[in-house]
Amino acid sequence: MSVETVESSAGPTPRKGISILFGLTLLGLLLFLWLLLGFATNSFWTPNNISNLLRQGAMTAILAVGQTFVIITAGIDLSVGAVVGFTSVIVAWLLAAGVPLWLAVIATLAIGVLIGAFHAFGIVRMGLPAFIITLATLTSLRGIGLLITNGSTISITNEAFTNFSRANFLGVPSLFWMVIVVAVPAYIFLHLSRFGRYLFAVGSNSEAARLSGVNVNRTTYLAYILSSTCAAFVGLLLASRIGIGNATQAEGWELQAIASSVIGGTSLFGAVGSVHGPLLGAFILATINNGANLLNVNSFWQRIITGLLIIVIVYFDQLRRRGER
Amino acid sequence: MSVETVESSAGPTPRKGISILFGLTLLGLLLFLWLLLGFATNSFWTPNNISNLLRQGAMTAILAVGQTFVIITAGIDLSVGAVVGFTSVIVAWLLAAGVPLWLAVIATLAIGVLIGAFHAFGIVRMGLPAFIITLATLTSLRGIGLLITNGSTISITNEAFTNFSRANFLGVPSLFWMVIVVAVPAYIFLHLSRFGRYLFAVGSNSEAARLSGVNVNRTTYLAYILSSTCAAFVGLLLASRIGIGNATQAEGWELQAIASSVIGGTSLFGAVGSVHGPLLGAFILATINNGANLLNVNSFWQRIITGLLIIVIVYFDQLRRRGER
Amino acid sequence: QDVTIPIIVKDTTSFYWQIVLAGARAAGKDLGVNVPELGAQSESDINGQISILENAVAGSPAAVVISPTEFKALGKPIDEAAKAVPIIGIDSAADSKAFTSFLTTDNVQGGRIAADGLAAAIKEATGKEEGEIAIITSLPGVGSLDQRREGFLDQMKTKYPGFKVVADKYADGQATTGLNMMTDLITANPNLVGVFASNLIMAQGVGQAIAENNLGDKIKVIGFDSDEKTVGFLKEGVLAGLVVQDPYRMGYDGVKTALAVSKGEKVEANVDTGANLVTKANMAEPKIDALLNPKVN
Amino acid sequence: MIGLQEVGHRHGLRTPAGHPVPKGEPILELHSLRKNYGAVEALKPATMTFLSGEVHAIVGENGAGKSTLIKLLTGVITRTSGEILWCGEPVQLATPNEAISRGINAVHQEVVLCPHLSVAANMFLGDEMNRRGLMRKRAMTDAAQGVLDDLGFNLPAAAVLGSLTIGQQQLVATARAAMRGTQFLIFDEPTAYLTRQESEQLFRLIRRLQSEGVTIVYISHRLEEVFELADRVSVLRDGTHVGTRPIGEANEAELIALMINRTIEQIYHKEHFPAGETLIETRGLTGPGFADVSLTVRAGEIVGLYGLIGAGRSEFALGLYGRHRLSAGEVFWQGRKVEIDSERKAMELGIALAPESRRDQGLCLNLPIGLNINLPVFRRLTRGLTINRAEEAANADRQIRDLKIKTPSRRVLASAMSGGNQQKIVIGKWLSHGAKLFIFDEPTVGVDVGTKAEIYRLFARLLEKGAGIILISSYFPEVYELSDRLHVFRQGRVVGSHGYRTASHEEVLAQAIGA
Ligand SMILES: Nc1ncnc2c1ncn2[C@@H]1O[C@H](COP(=O)(O)OP(=O)(O)OP(=O)(O)O)[C@@H](O)[C@H]1O
Ligand SMILES: Nc1ncnc2c1ncn2[C@@H]1O[C@H](COP(=O)(O)OP(=O)(O)OP(=O)(O)O)[C@@H](O)[C@H]1O
Ligand SMILES: [Mg+2]
Ligand SMILES: [Mg+2]
Repeated sequence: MSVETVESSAGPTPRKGISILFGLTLLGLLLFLWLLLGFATNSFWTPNNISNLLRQGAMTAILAVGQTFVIITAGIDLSVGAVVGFTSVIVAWLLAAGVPLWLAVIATLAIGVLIGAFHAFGIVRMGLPAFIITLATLTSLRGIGLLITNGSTISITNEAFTNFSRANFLGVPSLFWMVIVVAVPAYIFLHLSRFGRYLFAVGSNSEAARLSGVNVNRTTYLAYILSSTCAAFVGLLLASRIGIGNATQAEGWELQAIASSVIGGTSLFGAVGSVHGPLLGAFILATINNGANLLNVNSFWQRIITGLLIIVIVYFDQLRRRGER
Repeated sequence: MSVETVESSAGPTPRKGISILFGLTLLGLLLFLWLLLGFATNSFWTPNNISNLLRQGAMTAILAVGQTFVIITAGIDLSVGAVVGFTSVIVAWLLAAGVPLWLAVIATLAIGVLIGAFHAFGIVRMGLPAFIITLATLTSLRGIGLLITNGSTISITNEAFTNFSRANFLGVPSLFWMVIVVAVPAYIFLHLSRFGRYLFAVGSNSEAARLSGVNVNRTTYLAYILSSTCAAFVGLLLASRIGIGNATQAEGWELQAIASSVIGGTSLFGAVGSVHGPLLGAFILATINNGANLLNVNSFWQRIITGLLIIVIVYFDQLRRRGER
Repeated sequence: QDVTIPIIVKDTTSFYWQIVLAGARAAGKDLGVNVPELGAQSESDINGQISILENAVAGSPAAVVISPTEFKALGKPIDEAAKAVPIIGIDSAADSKAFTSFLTTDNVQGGRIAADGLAAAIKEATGKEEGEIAIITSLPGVGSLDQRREGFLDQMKTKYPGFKVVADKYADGQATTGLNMMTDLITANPNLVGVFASNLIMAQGVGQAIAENNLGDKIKVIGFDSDEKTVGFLKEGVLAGLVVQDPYRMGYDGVKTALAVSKGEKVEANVDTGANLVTKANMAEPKIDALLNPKVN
Repeated sequence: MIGLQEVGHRHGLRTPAGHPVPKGEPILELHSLRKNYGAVEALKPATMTFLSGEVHAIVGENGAGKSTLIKLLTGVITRTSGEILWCGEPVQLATPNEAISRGINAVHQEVVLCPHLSVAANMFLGDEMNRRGLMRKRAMTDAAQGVLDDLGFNLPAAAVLGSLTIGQQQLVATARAAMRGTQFLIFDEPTAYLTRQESEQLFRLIRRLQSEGVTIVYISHRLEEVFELADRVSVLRDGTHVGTRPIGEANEAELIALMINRTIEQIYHKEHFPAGETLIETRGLTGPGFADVSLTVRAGEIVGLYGLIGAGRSEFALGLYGRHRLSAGEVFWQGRKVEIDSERKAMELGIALAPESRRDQGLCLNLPIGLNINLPVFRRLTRGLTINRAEEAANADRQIRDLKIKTPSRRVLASAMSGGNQQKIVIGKWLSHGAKLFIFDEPTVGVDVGTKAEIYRLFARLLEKGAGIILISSYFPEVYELSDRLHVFRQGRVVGSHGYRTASHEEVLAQAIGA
């Protein structure tokens, strides 16, 4: 009901003058930012920087896609940052123990699956709020990761693994390819398969979904497992990128992921969301940071500007949606 | 509708054997923890330690009460931690500039009011999700605070101010008195005045509230202003306790506050909550930390245990509520 | 083990402080003292450290070893605590006269050493003491990091006027953020010749960016503190140098001193445990090697 | 054009024609079925038999246990004890899936669909058409549209469900149940939000399904519908089955007596009062969903608004009440021109609105009944800083008593109430507020005969005290019998105005449809 409320609290209608801006989709806003930065700096449109940008947004983008599945069911997954840090430790540990790379990767992803299943178990069987169970694993996982590394880091010596994140394929950074590897199946899953539809149904009215014969519990499991597995996957990428396993990494990334998702139009009340939205959201955030760095904006101003831009972007996006209806 | 869903996913019924535990209210659980710690350590029940405990839970408790107002309206305030850090800077800055203490305190609280009003403005007028607008101020406020201090800290030389947090009154730490100073009016407001009822009504069904003549916008303003003002108040207490103004303080306290509130039985879907719940929640968290320190639990284990205990406590509380119905 | 001497560090989740704790643990074992290892979970969590100190004192230990996370903020709490037990300070100072003894590294001095190291490395590569340099600080609002930055910038300004600081950045404590900042710095400042990454995590992230772009020859990076990864970078020439303190000794001697104090023995009031610049050239020296490979377990 | 049959068969949803048991034989038997909610006995041991191919009506007071019975049969809730026989076999019916797989489907009293999904998505939810793992969205939309058209429901299959009115949503739920077809189809007050016109369509659908061999259970508070449709009728009272009659042997008075255990002489209680001062007058009022509405309400009279779904009556009421911004026109309150720009303003003038959707607009479902009732009057109940708790309790209890809301306490959550009792809470809320002009939008939806009569008497009491009433209803007999003046809406405009019983049924209906 809250969703309808927000919609119906109509607010002021856009004035004519700046209506072009309102018409911009998120993609438009992103391109607009890029154009702007192209004018403001010489280095923005260099192939090197575009590569950097694509790399910088990649991990948040993948997390945001996973998070979106959960948010669509009207849930939340606060643990993703901790899962990233934790799985970076796991893979580093396995590699250090001499486990072959392929097995280490599979085992790490399997841990992601288990964590997600545990979240869903807490929600479905124990009746805990999603916020609480994922906050609890956030706390505990960081603790376990720190125990494993004894508060330190585990270096990764496997060259094949650490080179991966640096590699390019067809001129595009491999990290960005990983976004595509995640996004395409995610798109098919969410928008084209019936399981995706069930996520929306559960988020919209789980009782109605249940009465229609949708297995609400299974859908919940699916959503949380997908989110944690995406996080575990990002853990692998992070480990590859920074070459260490460290349990305190990726702190606060859960908020980044949620913010990307919400900027991309996902509603925290559930049943509204897409796969491309969070991707755009993540790259908008990455662009803001990249641009601020290129412009050598004082890092304190950078924070201020990021906050303001989030407001502006979401506001324009809201206006556009409202206009469309 | 989400609330009904949560309720109807009945889950397993408690078995007889451990049913005494299930009967415990949160207060019971807290006392139970205290008893346990009394047995496990010699130092827990010393006056000194109890003072410490009361001091340590105080700030989270006040934040949690403020946060609860917002959550009851089905909103969320992610900015509280940042507001604490920011206002600690403001008061330090004002004091350093020679502003008299009483004026600095009032001005700082006024800033809290303004921040809350800005949040409500974003939600009510601009139609932004609460998550986004408060996340944006979180980011920006830290930036502004860092700008003011130039990334460093401002020392507070006013002895009266810094001694306050260490003082006792009637043998009870002044910080804990501040909890009472906040909690009593908060209780009257939320549970005995009509505005409290309006908060619940807005959180339950804002359209129904509106049609019943409740000024939904004003109620939203009220909730967010109260939350930010509580946070500004905590900012004052923190500045007094640590004797400096520093914008990066209180990081992650928003999650602590929300967790306390949820542990205390507040529903993130709105319309369910109390003043005593979050207080108990905050002191349960403080007890866990205090106890772990006294027992000399490794700080990594401490995290793991905190996570598990949150699950256990909320689970028992859920079972009890379910049993009552 | 009746004697209890808790040690309180700034951040238990960092390798540096784990080495301090390892030293303290070893001292505990050698001297037969019970050493609870305490600390906040972030260097910026001042309130958390105050609470931990309060709790530690409530347990009536023989003495407390603490590394105050913020100079001013820990002053009063330490005064308060010193009424009940002797307090030994390690690593950093606090605004209190109640310390019985101090074993510290001068972080400002550490920053100066980093500046000297950076200037030397750049001179070796380019032959000149000039060019564009940058500093990346892991987190704002952390006392020791502020002091390193201050020492570094001051030394650069007074001793090496040829260098121009083109970027003075603060990250959020994440290696990835340091990495991203560094790649963007490289893009935005093609003439960059040197960077000071003032703690372990930033050295890891910045080093990674240098390694990814194979710029070890062109951009000289000085890090602070060491672990396996950064030592590896040093060997590969990705990092030009590391400023290394002696955390193990701080921990060990801290507990040792505290025990002595609790027995009423007289101890030295101030001990400087020192900071050393480690480069590829001197890293094999036994003294340095011991610093780089502390016996953590 | 794809129709109901085709979609059903092709999709494998509808079981092929033919009865699992011969027509007229028991298909579903309940033995001592019982359901307790904590201490509340919603259904006491009930023993009933449904015969294959019949239309079986169930009637009873609010809270008699009708919806509970339906929920038990469709796996929404599980029984406390008792036995259910399906085609002679004992069955659990513990989950919705089990019920669906046996061909048991229901249109629930409260629309239970997903507001964010499209109409087509809702109709196929849980049974999507797939090809190689992917959904056939187009095919589903076309099929859903085909079904809707076949049933004569003028609804777009691609529209988002939440953008439809509740009545339209109810039709979607009906179409969905019919399409999934079945052995056994249950309608829980399906006409509550439908106009007479739509109801006719529904009846045709029911007869059609019956002729195809589907067994139908039909729950309604409108007895004339029961007599029109049913083969047999069962009565529930206080959770107990008190009798079943073949329709030929039943009469209205007897059914009412069975239901409420007393007799009422006359349901439509119409007293005429001399019209007093003009309370409100609108001139050319225009806003979202309505245009150029001019009407007058005087003290002591009921002004009825009739129209089809989406005719704009509710929108007009909301516009008048300050919920929506008006784009043109004037409002005069007691002869004075006023701007009603907020709900609060409307309330202060003395206008009360009991909105049409109790779930979306009327109630805070997860809050106690007492709070809901008192919500408009907390200002009045405040003494100094705090609420006078004694008065708060007294006011809630008074409404609960006066309206005979069936609850153990004012502290029970509104969501635990039966549909009719929820409606009474909405009304109680505005009675305690008191006002000069009451706008009742569909006030008797889901309300049993006994209470209906009471509500009508209550109207009379309000009128007697000098109030005026705007009565919006899609239940034709009600507006027709009670209105001193009757305005017919079509497409947001007033297309006809009549005095008390001055026009014939046919005339009014023709205006509403636009024939
Ligand atoms: N979830 C619940 N918790 C507690 N009591 C409930 C719950 N659901 C229904 N009841 C109670 O069970 C009784 C029967 O309710 P039910 O909904 O079956 O009535 P009904 O005959 O459908 O009435 P109506 O005509 O008003 O819809 C009522 O007293 C109701 O308050
Ligand atoms: N928020 C809105 N925005 C745009 N159109 C709307 C909105 N709400 C309703 N409508 C449309 O306005 C028209 C009038 O709807 P309204 O609910 O007033 O009809 P009604 O006569 O009360 O019918 P019902 O019997 O369904 O209550 C409908 O076509 C509806 O779809
Ligand atoms: Mg019912
Ligand atoms: Mg209507």
